Amino acid sequence: MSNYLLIPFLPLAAFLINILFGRKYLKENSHWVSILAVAGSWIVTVATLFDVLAGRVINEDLYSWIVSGEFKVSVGFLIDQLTAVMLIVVTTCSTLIHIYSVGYMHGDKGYYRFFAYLSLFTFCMLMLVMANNFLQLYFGWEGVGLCSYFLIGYYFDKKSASDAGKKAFIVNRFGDFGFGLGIIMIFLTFGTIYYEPVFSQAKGFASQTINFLGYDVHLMTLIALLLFCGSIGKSAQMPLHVWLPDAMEGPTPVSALIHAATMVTAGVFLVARCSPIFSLSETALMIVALTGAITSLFAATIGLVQNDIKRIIAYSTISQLGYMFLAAGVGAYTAGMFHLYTHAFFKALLFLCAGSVMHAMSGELDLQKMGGLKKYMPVTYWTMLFASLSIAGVPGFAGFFSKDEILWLAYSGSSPVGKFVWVIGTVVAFLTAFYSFRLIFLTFHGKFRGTHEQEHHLHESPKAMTIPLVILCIGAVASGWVGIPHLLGGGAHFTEFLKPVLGHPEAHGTHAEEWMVMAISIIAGFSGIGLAALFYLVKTDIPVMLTQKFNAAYKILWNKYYVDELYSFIIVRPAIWTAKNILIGITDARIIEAVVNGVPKGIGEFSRILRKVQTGLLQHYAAIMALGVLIIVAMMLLR
Amino acid sequence: MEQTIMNNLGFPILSTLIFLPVAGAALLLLISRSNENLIKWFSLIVSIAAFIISIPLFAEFNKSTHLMQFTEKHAWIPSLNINYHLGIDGISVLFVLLSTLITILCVLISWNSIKAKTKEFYISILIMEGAMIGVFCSLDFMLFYLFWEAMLIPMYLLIGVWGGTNRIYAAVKFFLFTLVGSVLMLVGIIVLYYQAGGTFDILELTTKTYPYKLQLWLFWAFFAAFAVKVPMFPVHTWLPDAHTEAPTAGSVILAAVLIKMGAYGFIRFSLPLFPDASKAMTPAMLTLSVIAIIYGAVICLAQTDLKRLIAYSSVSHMGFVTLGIFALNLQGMEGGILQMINHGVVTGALFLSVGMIYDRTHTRQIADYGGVASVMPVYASIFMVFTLASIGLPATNGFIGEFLIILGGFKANQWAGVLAATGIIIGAGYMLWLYQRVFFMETNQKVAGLADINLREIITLLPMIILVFWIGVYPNAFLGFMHESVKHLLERVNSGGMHEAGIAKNILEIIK
Amino acid sequence: MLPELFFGYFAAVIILLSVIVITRRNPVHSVMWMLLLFFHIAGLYLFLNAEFIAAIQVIVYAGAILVLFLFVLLLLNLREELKVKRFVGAWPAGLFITTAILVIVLGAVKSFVPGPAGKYSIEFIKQETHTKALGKLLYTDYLFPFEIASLVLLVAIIGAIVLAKRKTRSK
Amino acid sequence: MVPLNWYLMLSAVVFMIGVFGFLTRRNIIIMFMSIELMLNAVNISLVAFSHYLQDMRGQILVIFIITVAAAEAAIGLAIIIALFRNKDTVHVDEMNEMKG
Repeated sequence: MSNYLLIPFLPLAAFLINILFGRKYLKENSHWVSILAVAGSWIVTVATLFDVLAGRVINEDLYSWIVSGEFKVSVGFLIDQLTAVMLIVVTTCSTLIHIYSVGYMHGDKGYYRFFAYLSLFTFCMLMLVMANNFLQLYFGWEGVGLCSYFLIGYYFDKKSASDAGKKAFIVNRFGDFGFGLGIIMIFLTFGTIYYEPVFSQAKGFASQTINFLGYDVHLMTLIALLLFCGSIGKSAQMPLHVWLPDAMEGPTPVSALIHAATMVTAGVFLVARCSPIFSLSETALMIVALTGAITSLFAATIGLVQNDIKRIIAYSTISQLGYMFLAAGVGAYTAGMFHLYTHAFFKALLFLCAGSVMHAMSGELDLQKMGGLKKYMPVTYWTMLFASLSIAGVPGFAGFFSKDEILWLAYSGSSPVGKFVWVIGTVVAFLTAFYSFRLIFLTFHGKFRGTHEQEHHLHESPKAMTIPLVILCIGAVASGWVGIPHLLGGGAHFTEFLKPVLGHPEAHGTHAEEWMVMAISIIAGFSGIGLAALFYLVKTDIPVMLTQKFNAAYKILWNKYYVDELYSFIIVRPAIWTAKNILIGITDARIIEAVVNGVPKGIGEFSRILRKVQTGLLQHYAAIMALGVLIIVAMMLLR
Repeated sequence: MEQTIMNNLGFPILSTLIFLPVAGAALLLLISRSNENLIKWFSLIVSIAAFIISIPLFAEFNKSTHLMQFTEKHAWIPSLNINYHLGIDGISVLFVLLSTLITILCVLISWNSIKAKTKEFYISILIMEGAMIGVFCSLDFMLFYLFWEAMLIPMYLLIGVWGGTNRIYAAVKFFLFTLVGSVLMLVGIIVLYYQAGGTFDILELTTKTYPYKLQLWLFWAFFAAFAVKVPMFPVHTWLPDAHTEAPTAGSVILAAVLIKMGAYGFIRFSLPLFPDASKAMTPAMLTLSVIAIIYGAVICLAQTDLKRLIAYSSVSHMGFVTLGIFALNLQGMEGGILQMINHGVVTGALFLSVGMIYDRTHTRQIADYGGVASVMPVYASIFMVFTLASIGLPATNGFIGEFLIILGGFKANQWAGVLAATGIIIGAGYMLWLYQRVFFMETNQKVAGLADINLREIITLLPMIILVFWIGVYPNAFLGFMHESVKHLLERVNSGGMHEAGIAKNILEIIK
Repeated sequence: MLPELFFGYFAAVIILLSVIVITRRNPVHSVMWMLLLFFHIAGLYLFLNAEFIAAIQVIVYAGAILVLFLFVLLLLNLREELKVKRFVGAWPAGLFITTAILVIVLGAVKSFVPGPAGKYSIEFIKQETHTKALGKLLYTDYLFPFEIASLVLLVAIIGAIVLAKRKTRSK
Repeated sequence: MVPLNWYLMLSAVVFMIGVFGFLTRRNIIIMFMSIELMLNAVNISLVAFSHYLQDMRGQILVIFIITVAAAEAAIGLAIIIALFRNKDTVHVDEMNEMKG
């Protein structure tokens, strides 16, 4: 039963083959290697899933990675229910997006490179979710970050793309800084960084406090929050969300795979994986919940006014990720994972549809230049519509079940901020429905607003692209059906499946309340859709009027709350300024170099005086020598 | 007197390693200077032969002991009790291997770029190799000092003769900085000689105890020599100049081996000779290390010169090394030693890579580049590997070293660990920015049409790529050498004081 | 009385000739006077029972070295030499220093006490002959320095040739 | 019997005359001769010592001194020729290449 090793290593092999031989030999055929590898992974994953369903959990070490005294860590794999869910999500999305890319990236000069990176990403992501210790998790964590960097900056000759890639990497580094320290704290606390012993011992430290940098803090809170730093970075939560919208510079399949379905959800996965630690700290959970809630609201509001089709979806992703953290923060890890799982399908689908639209529009991203595409690209339209219905939480679609479960558990759970985040969550559900349908209406309905040339060029995308759309669409509609709550007569299988790993919070509410929460969220969703229809289908002058009336608010939203500018002002520019003016200009040049050059200069001055003695005349030297002899002889004799 | 494990390979391997290159240099003298190809091939063969001879060190090394191995001992100046005493342990063995490897690469990288005084150049490189290996193998202080100073001369010539425009200034600065430091060390060595009753034997000296006051004085005397070499924060300014002006091979040797000697000196001499002083000075050393890490990293953000940027990044990375060493715990120390190897590999490789493109464009200004990835895809990929290793991405060697160092540093002092970790963030910043400015964006006119790197250049870089991943994926192959020696060293340092044996079962015990 | 007179003659002539040698305007004259001086020194050696030394004094110094000096003088232009100043401006200072040292040394010589005598008494040398005694010693105990001396001469020959050779410009 | 001190005094006087000549003459060849004079002064005292102490070592030393003097004369004169060729002068006060 070690064929699970194929899951990560098939994509790795594909990466190596493509990067070594792709440029010269494979060229236009590179995708075969990658697709076969990822599909192979998917097949093994499905087989593994059945094993896990049958109750077989794998936890083995492959080989010893680092040994230094007490610090021992291996490359090892843990496949339990949580991992199985992630594996399914990752390999399914990855396979479909690989296939989609064949159509989307057709004719690109870096074709082999693109598939190599995608495979490498898949490998890293799989290593991340399959790790059985924190350091290997960290390996996968950084690895996916690297692939994200490569793929965002895929069009590296564009400055904005390479800027965005760099930004993503560095912003993530800020999060990883905390994550790394968290791992160190775990090691110093437990003496090991394997999940199993750490989680089983965690309870024993529940009430410990330690001195951290001079402050006495609750140990588990500290560890949980340090780990959460990593999640904030990777899952683009406030205040480290700035990289994700820029990451849309990458090719659209990348946005779908990395920046929607898989990598960005790693943060949620981390919190879920470490739930035994998080559960021991009410403070940490509260911070997770509030961060998630605030981020989701914040991103949703920005999403309302943007015009770039991909950026809207990106803000929607941030917002939905906030939702997942919100769930984790109120203790509903299973609900968070459920949302992660359904979100992967509908959000990937949204991105791929956007990619399809871009493909038709020759790379145009501005919503204001689209419109009426429905008749040109029906497959894209219908699939995107279903994805939007799903994200808006329309009953029956996948998004509805996961969102509803989150809201219900937030409302009914024991978290002190539960009710508050429930309110925010409901508002966000409304906003989400609004901006999602704003996008649909502006893109597919009404009249075409682009140039004549663009209109002439409009067409449905090739089969390689539409087939994955359809498959994902099925997922976006039906993936939620595995988690239909008991209230609606379902079996909540998803929750049951994950219960052994994540547990499940007690809901303290009546059926009536549950109905009420569900009704409110449905109303929020429908009113969002309705309002969008009103604004963008019926009375199209309202948005313009509102923009003028609330110009200040609009400006703030349009400029994304000026967070980028703020960071540039307080971090980037001061750092470079300090380097230039203080470190090079003053410390190095004026202080250290002054001493360094000053000493020889002083010696030089002294010798300039002294060298006057050297006349260069032979007889002067001889005379001085004779004088010396005279003095010595005289001293010896007259002593 | 400590016992050692005699060399049982049938031939004096360490002496061979030291004197083979020197003999090669002597034979080079006989080759006509017009026959450049013969000179190059001969140097290449000599350096490869030295590397092959050094392989038994890797294969036959006994990892289960901290004792000196492959030792040779002959009386040299009996009247002063100076011996020709060589040997290596788990701390030095990797550096010997690194030195022999780096020399091959230096010969290869200089193949076409050194056009004037070819013969003298290769003679310098080979003599350099012998002296470097000598430093790592010496077990007698006088012998050590001899090699230590002998190393200076070829390096001085490499910078001063084959360097860039401002080479004389850089060479003199390099020479004076290091000389001032090592002269103080010489005084320290002589004081030790008298204090210990007339012996220069390092193994013997490290088993004795010295009065605390004396330890403090000697610690600072040795510090002067080693800190300059490392280079630690306030005495680092020679490094950017030397690196910038040196020819590629010079930069590579400087980065890969020469500046390791400082850190090696701390481990081999300062810690075991002056354990109490070292422990007392730990806060100062950690502070200087952290300053070096952050200072070196931040200053990189403002560099406009490729080589200068990498030079300053060396300051930052070597800050990690000294941090690891003075964390005085197993993880920190092993991380520190591994990071020395890593830095040698990565920074060496970066200088090799920069040298390759410099040969094509003859400019070091970052602003003159841009879009190189479109023109030289293979080169860009390889450079990316080293960039990633430099910023410590997992699965590359940089990660293993930095992680262990931060772990050890954090254990020793939380602030040190946390601040050092910020260095990694800034490190990602300047390296990726550098990469972006050189390789990404629109192709600069000055680099348009450059030929991608050729087979010789790929072969030059290949060992480094292999090492980057080998250490990154299976570091135990290298960490395994160190365990016993480091453990023994830490026992020596911590004997009497805090004991290392129960390494942090629980952080609470340590902190409270 | 006779030995003292004999010594007195040689000493007086040697000092006088020395002064003459260093004061001549024409170097050729100096060399000539020096020749005479060397003969007198050789005479003094004979007086000290050192025939072999006396012989090489005449052969090497007078015969070889001074001839070399003459050769060199012939290569140089000496016309002007006769018209310019002989001494540097500060010659009184030189005179002062040398006289002062001389006075002190002469004062010190009085208190000189010779050490114990060795085995090479006059009788011994008479029996052995001077040259043989010297040669035995030179080729046994002092063989190594002797060989080094030969090396020094070799180096001197090469050095002299290299230094005096006119630089031929290649091409 | 002539006392040893007389020889020593003679030697000292000749030596000092040599020193005087070396210090004050401008012509480098005369300076060279002054050096020969000094060497001879030393030789006188060495031979005298050898005689009075009945020890051959003094004379051995004289032989070496003569050897070195010959070598020195050869090299020195060669230098003079080279110098004259380059500087066209034999006057030392006209050469101050080593002026600091």
